[in-house]
Amino acid sequence: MGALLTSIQLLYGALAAYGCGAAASLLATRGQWGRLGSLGFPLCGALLGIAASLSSLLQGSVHIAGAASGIPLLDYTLRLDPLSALFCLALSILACAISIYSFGYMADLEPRKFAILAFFYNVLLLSLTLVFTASNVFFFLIVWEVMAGSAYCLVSFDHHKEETRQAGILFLLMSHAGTALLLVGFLALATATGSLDFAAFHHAGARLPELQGSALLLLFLIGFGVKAGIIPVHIWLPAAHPVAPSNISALMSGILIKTGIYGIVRVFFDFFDVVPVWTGTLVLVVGVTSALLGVLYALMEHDLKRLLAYHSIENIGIILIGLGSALLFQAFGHPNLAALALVAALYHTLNHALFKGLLFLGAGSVLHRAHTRNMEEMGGLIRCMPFTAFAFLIGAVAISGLPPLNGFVSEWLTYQALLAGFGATSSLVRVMFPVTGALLALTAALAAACFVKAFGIAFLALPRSREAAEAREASGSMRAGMGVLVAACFALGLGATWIVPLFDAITQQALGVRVSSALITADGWSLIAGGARAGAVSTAAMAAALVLLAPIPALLALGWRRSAARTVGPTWDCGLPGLTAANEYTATAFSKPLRMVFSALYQPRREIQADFEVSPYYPTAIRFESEIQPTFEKRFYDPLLAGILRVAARMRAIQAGSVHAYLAYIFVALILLLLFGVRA
Amino acid sequence: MTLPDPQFGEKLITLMAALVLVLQIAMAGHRWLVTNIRIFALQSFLLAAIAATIAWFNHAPHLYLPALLTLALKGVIVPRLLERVVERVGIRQEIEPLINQPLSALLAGGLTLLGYVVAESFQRPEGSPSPESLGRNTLAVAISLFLIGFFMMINRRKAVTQVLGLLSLENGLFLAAISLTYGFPLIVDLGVFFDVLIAVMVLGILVHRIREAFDSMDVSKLDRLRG
Amino acid sequence: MILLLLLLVPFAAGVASWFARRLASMEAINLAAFGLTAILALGLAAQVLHEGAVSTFGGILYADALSALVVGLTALVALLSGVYAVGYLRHDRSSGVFDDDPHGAPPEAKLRMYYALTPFFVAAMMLVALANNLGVMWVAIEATTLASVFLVTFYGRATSLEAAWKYAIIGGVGLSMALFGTLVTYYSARRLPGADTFSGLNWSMLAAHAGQLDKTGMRLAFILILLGYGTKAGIAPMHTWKPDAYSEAPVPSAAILSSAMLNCALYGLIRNFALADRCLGGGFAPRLLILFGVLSMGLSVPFVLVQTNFRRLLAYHTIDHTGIMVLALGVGGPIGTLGLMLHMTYHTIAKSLLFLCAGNVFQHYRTDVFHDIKEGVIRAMPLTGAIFLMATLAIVGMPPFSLFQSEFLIVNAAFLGGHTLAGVLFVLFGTGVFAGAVLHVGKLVLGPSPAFPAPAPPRPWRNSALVVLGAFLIGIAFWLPAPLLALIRGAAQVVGGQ
Amino acid sequence: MTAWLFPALTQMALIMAIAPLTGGVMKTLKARLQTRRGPGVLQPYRDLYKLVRKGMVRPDTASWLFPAAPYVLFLSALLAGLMIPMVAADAPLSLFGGVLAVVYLLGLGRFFLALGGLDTGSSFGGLGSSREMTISALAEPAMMLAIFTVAIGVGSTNLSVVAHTALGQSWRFFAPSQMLAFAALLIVLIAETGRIPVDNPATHLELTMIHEAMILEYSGPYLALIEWGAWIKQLILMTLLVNTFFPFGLSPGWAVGSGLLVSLAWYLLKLLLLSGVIVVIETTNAKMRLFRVPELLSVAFVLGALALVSTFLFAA
Repeated sequence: MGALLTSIQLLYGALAAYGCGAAASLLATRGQWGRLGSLGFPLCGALLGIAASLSSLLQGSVHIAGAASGIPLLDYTLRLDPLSALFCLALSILACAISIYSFGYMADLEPRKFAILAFFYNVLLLSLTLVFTASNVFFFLIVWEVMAGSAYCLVSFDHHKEETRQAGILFLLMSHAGTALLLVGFLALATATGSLDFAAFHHAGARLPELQGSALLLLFLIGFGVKAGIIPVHIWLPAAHPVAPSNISALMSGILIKTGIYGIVRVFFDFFDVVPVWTGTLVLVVGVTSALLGVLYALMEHDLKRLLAYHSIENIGIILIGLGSALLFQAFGHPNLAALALVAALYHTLNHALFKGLLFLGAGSVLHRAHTRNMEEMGGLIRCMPFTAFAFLIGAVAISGLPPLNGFVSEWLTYQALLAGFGATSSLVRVMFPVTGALLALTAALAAACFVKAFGIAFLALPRSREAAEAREASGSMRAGMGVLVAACFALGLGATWIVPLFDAITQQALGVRVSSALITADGWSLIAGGARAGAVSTAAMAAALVLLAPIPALLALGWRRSAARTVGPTWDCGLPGLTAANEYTATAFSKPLRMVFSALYQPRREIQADFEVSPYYPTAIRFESEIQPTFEKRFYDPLLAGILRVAARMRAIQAGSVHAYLAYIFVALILLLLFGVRA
Repeated sequence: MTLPDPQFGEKLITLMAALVLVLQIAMAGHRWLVTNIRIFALQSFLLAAIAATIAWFNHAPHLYLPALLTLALKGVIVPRLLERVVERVGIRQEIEPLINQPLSALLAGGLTLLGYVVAESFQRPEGSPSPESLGRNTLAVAISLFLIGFFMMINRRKAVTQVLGLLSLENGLFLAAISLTYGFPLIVDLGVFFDVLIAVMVLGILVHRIREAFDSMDVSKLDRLRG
Repeated sequence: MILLLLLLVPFAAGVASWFARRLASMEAINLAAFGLTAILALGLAAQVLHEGAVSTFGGILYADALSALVVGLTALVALLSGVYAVGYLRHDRSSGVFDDDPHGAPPEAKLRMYYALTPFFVAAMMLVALANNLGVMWVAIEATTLASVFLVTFYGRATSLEAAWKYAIIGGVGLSMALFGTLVTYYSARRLPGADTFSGLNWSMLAAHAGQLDKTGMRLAFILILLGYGTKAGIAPMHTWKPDAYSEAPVPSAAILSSAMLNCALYGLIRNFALADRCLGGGFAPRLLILFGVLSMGLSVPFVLVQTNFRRLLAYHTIDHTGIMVLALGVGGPIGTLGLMLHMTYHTIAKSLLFLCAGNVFQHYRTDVFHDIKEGVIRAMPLTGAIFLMATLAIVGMPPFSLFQSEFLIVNAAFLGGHTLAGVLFVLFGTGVFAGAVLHVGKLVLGPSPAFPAPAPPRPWRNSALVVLGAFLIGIAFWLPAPLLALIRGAAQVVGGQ
Repeated sequence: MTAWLFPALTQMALIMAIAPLTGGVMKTLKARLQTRRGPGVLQPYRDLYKLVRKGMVRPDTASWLFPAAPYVLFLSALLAGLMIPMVAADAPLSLFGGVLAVVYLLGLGRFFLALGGLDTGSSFGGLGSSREMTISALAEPAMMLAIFTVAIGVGSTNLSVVAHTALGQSWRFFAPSQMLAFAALLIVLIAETGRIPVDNPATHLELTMIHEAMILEYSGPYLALIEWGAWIKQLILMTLLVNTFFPFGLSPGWAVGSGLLVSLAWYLLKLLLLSGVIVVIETTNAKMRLFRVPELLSVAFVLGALALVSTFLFAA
């Protein structure tokens, strides 16, 4: 494919396809063809995007193209280099699956709403692709904001709900605040280099004075961190992702937050050569915090989509752990280790895009059929929606980092990087690596617990509501969409040794080293880290071994005596008549032990109210209420907002309506200027 | 006819300018509406006189027209209009200004000082009788007039007195115009006068309407539009 | 010749519709006049692009790229708000807004007042842009005030009287400062050849010999001009009349006030600044401008954040953007001035569009207070709602809309010019204004469907104006026509003096 | 091919054979310490035989996950067992994955078992799953710290490498870091294998069960698989402990001969000692309340952290 067309041409094709999709969706109100086009075009675009990014990654080539607006400084420059290509790849695979999924998901929308949704969906895809490929401050900021804007329109899609409107506004405001920081940072760089072109920024950070450089790094970290949803600037994420239509949530959680990661990588590894130690440390700390707090908050959720949203924060944290270590290795002069860490981070970026997309699509199917996001009203879905359940299970296994799926590979790489960190860095920093590793392990285990809860409560046992009982399996295209991602999860899990070489071009570009040869054993079956006597792992071999060993338990369980009676009986219900959904363990109950253990963080509030007739020991009805305190919102953001509004309200006294006062302002201004202006 | 002596003319003008300034301060201090209006009329007469003097002594015949216009407009017509409004309203005395007399007189003094400070910054002119020399002496007065008029507008509550302040402030402008540059090019002068006339009419109508709407002329009552 | 026609056509229209008998003929006269003006403006632009600056009557009227740009924008706004006004006032009349007039004046009288004053207003603005003589320019700007005072009092409410009074008094003081400034400019130009002739106050002449002007005089002059025309443009702290006037005037007039007349005031400021800067050099005038620009931006933030009334919200937006443009003028340099001109163009379109949208909302719900409107406007009025949201995002500098381009250029220029603090504050205040605007308008436009949906009456006149402006807004976001760009760059060069 | 096929098969056989035995031995030792006769060390085999031949009752609320869970548990445990050095320093499948793979494979089994517990719809299943996941999650960081300590000492997470290095420098156990790590891992072992004071494998008292509650609905062959899987897991963890910290007796390679038998003998001896230690702990402690368990695990975490710090504090 790359031979026939250059990757940039393919990229143009993809962009054009998205554009056509947007155009077509405006016609979607007029009958079926519009609908077909408005989702078919992005599908083609996604396929082209895959081709483009793959060819660029394999050739490790850099393509630059651009157009100039008539206005000086305002140019539209595109650059497809390996780093951009990787993110485009993630985007394109996801977009491919989501477009297929959307055929079924959006089928029963009324024409007008369909048109709006499809239009902004295409615009979002277009802007995302451009965000990853724009290579000029002006152009980048434009597509960056277009992305935010279209995402805002998509989040506010069901804007008759107050919750949705709030979430949309919150997202837009925080995102714009982040952009403001970016603007300042970029312009500072531009002033230093005298150009707005990213190409000119390459390693420009090194030439800045120490203090200014650090300030810029901080600006960029926060600015991009808002989009990535790092703690403590994450609060928009769990608000916005759940309320968006599920295919959009998948896109947002899968790839939109990755634009933040892209920005951080671009700035820290491309614009800045070697960053000071404190930066890497900060990134590492932020990563650990986000990972741990993210999963802890996820555990307390019983809104399925919010739970997934919090897991996005967790995974962003894991990615940042990789990036932080890479930065530290750079600072301590170990490019090879830095490459390892970078590969780990980027691999996890790719993985998270896939399995989080998968999970959101699964949640979407559930929401679509069972009409609820509240896990306490689901249950038993595995019977009526078997495929959705299977897909969700795969996603859950993958995101919990369990072998042999893709989540395990990237977490393993991250562990290897952290392990190497102890030896490679100096005094105090070195302790952070193992501790980070331990906390990462805790995070992973908690994630597993969380997804046992999510899958177990939502899909297993008895249905907890009528909708859940009557839910139907998702339509064919929705299943197909999920199927694509299931396949991708397997591919990236089992085919790890074929994926890792893809990152060579990136590490070459960012750090000047290629590590895949060092990471893959000669026979091409296992990944190894840290030379000959290193830890090795081979997901493919594991999978093979599991299959090979399968007959043993099978023989034990079934082969022994076929005649052994296998009956189906009621579950043990302590002798009470009949087991009902009311007997089941709820999501809240499931997470209770952890709520107790981490009560210092959650500060849970519970309220039990029992009404009884005879004696309190025989209650007729019990109302139990338990909620945890959203610490950041309560402790930081609410006071901040209140403060700003208070000040603003005070300042309105300026405009109190007295014409005398108004004249006095002018008078004072005049006198001051006369006194200081004329004599000056 | 004999050539008039510019030096004498300059002295004369400076004297009259000083008088104008005194009148302005008096107006700032005085509380009776009608008296204020009369003072304003007197001031305008003096300005017309100054204009005529300059025209005569400095061979600037095109200044006669502005002089006449001022005489007619600010000396006669406008005061008439205002007095009629005041009579219709039926209030003769300004209620307590925002800043009491002694203080406002003091401030007026201060503003005069500021006027001189500003005028000081202009370098000493070379060559005796010329717009420059005349300018240096009268510019200070003009600026002071301007500032004091401005101050009046802030200090007084009545709509009419605000108009009056605006007008006296424009008197300062006029003084500067005729003494600094012997006035604008003629058409501009005409335009300015035309505008002033319209402005006075517009403000007059507004005052009238306000009195009807709020049955008072106290502009400090106009504070419904906030924030 | 075009120059003269540009003045005469609207003026004549004003006179004609004053004496016109029937309402229909007034509307017709207005529309025809504004249409003709627009064509003339295009002609002027073409001429200026073709043969550079043109002037007539020995340089009384003079038009270079800057004038042509301002004239063009004024004509555009005049035409579209004129079209809008037809629908707007008819709706007012049919819904009996004029019936409860304190003086019992018949509706026709009011409408005649509108249709007569608006053309005069436009004519005055044309004169501002075309006058070469700074004194004449001042006269014209004063004339715009006088013509628009009674547009503010149009509805005759007590509040509109209050607004008009503040407008007139503050404007009067400001303009007398400007006149003083012009006077001192004239004084500082006394040594120039031909200073005592009529052309002694011609901008082109002064600009040519800016170096020989009296420095002290120009300094004093610029201070007075800045405060004077600044008052007219609504630079903080002289901005106080703006929200009142904008929220009381009938919406079409408010649209003109907030876009075209702002341009005229800035035009006056720009012309004088060019003189002062070329004469004084150094950082004196630019620093003042930057100071006031940042002050205006900062001052508008709290009022935008906690605003209850959407027409006042728009007014504070205008103050913010005035600040931006003044800052751009102060930052200067080829980039800064280019940004200024682009911003003036974009802002004119977006802001007038916003006012027209606000007008539709106001007439539909009969209130301009946010929390009185419980439902999502976009449900009741899809077109208006959508455009309102879009224009709001545009005005707060959200890409892809083109105000982002100009603001980007301006901030960039600020950074390049070493005014880093100003640039950072620009971004900070910009974010604040963004927050306020999006918060309020987002809540206004989006929301639940009306409780009992009433089919909104068709608004052919009003919506056509909306659609045209909206199309403009989207169009220029992606493609700025070459001639327009050339004109804008020409205007920027006029300021820069290349 | 045969190069790793023989070791793999041998080790697989050994694991499957020894795992129940360890369980039986511990039961017996415990009984003796409590001056009971106890069921005898071969009881687990009898149980397995009995269970496998029994029919099974499957709850009507359960889905396909319920039967799937035992397989996954057993398989993952078995595979993990092939990745650790047992009698020879070279683990048969050491290239398939190191200690991390082992930990995560056990995690995989736990994940599915917990789902199986939830699948029954009984509140016991949910209770068991919830507690199991909680405790294992809290045990994780301590385990990882201890592993890191070992791995840092060696510079690899590959267990064979670890074992070889350990063989090279015997008595390194007396390095404080190693002792602390050992202690931490011991606590983790107790928590992970659900023994007193964390959980009581013998109880069926509803409110105190953890592991048993989770598998309450399993019967017949499935129960057999689960029990066997659990024993294998226990064996794996114990083997990790003994072979990492007391490597003596490990034969370097799989050269067939008496060497292997000797090292097997060594291995069994070490296992016996370790089970003795565990049993002593079990009998001398009382089961603690669920919400006291985190404190115990935090102790383990602190131990792990100390171990880590001491690696470079006391590094020569």
